[in-house]
Amino acid sequence: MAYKVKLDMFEGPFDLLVYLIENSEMNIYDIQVALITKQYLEHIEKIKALDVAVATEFMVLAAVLIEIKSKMLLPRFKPEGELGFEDDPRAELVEKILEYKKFKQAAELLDRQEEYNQSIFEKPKEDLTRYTREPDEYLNLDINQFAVAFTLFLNKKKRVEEIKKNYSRVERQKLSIEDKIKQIFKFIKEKAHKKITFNELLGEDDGKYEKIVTFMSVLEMIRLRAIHVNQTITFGDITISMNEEKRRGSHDK
Amino acid sequence: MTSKKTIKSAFESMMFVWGEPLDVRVAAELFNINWKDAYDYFIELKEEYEQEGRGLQIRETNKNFQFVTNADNVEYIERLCTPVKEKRLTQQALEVLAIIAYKQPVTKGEIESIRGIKCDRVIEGLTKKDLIVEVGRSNGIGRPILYGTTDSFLRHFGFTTIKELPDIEDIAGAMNLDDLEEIVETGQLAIEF
Amino acid sequence: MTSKKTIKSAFESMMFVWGEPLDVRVAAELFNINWKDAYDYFIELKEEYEQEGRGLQIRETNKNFQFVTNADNVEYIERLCTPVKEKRLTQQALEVLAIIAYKQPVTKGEIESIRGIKCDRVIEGLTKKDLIVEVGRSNGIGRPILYGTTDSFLRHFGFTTIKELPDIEDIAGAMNLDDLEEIVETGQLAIEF
Repeated sequence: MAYKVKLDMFEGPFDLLVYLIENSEMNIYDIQVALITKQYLEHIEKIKALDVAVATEFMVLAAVLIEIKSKMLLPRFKPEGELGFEDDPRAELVEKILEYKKFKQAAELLDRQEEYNQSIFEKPKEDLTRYTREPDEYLNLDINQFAVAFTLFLNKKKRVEEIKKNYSRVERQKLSIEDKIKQIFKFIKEKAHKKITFNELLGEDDGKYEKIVTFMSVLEMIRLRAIHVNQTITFGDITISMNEEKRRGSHDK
Repeated sequence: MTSKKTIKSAFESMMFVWGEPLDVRVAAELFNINWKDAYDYFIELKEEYEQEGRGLQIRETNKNFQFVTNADNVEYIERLCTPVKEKRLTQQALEVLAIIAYKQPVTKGEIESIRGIKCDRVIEGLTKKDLIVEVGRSNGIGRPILYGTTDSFLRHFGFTTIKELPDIEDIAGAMNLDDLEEIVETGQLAIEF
Repeated sequence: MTSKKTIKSAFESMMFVWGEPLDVRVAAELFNINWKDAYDYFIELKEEYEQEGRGLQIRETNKNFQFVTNADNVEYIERLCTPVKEKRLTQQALEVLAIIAYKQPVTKGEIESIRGIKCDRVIEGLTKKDLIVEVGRSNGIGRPILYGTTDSFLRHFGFTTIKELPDIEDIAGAMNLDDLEEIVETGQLAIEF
């Protein structure tokens, strides 16, 4: 359990290293690598006993320490009159420790700030349903959408107009008064010259245009005295019969 | 002995976190003071908020005190709490809007003859949305209503004046034809023929 | 045009009912005023509550404002009730958060190289708490995720903006003083840091 406490204390390899350096009151710029490496490895042994996986994470730094320790044993070249330890094997490590310490201190600052903030309280949102009204409609419009719509419309209109042009030409060819008169004569002949009604002349699918053409044809036939028409009631059906005199006359010719 | 200023400040904090009406006696007990003194402090606070016309007010209910919002501000709170719903115009509405925008002032009859389809509903909808408005009456038979676009229409498109509407030729030019066909094919814009 | 006094009063009411930090831009829009003017009004309100030493204070988090209690009154509030306190962050989490806060945008690799230890779990936890967020991807090999802090982070620690974080060199400087003195004494101070 004591180990567990120790393990929890260190957040990572640098944390442990910083602890060891500070604990032995060493100058960070003059780390006694041999001593620190020994202590560091001892701690890893303890950690390993608890959690091998975690210990592995500490091993990388252990290897670095051992390497530095061995380099320290070699004589170092240091030019006359020059200070500093640019070629000090510890230089890179020191830099990393300082960088880590910086953030460790920033973490402490956040810790204090968090603690202070815990004495400040917010209040929950009020029940807003009593203030809520029907949603406001917010119109999403942009000029591109507008342009697309209008262009589509113009194209569509052009196409519709082309179709209409063709359609009306077909219609005119199909339904001339002359043709209709021929049709009516043929129909009366088929009915053996008996009286027929106007309604019989109309097909079920006839549109307004066909009806008008039929009516116009009948009027034309009256004008030519080819037929007699009779309507007994207003808006009633119209009966149509051939003008026999005219027919005979034409036959006589 | 805690100062009056401290106690009053504490009362404010306490009312705030408590939410429900706070009993003067409970508050007084916490500071070991007479409840009548505590009551006076609450009344002083209440008057301060009142006199300053703050958006927060203190309401007393039978010796219980509670922060509430100033009744004058209900309208603003409602505005804050009212959700906004995004709405898009239908293809039909966009067409009618485009015709009005480009041909204004224009009668319903003219719009219908361009589109070949009735558009009373659409015009009604656009009017409600404050995008178009009646701008007068034509001199034609029956003196039909003339429609035009509104300032709100300009704002929606970020225009300053109606002159900023893109040139019709420009629209056609700026539109990538492939894009258009794609839109039509994927049916992103429904069109009726 | 609504008067400044009316708007400020409305802002107080709105903050109160809203509870959560209220976005200046949202508030400004409701009155159709410039957001910078709205911001000034909020700051004026904040200062009024501060100067009067009220039990209520206004806290800003990145241009969002919210009523909170005065920290000085925590003791009295706790006497009245036991407010639910958020769980404190672990040392690990604070370290990772500190690195992200100061070095953002930063990759997990960079964080791990500073701490010398993996931190996937911690990053996951901080993301879940909405204290950090993915802010993009680095151009480096594998295009690793970049992390940054959120507005929740600011609110949690009581910072107004990320710029309010104390300068890290200052913190480090103040805390390294002992080391420094020693170096000066031993005459080893020959490197710049």
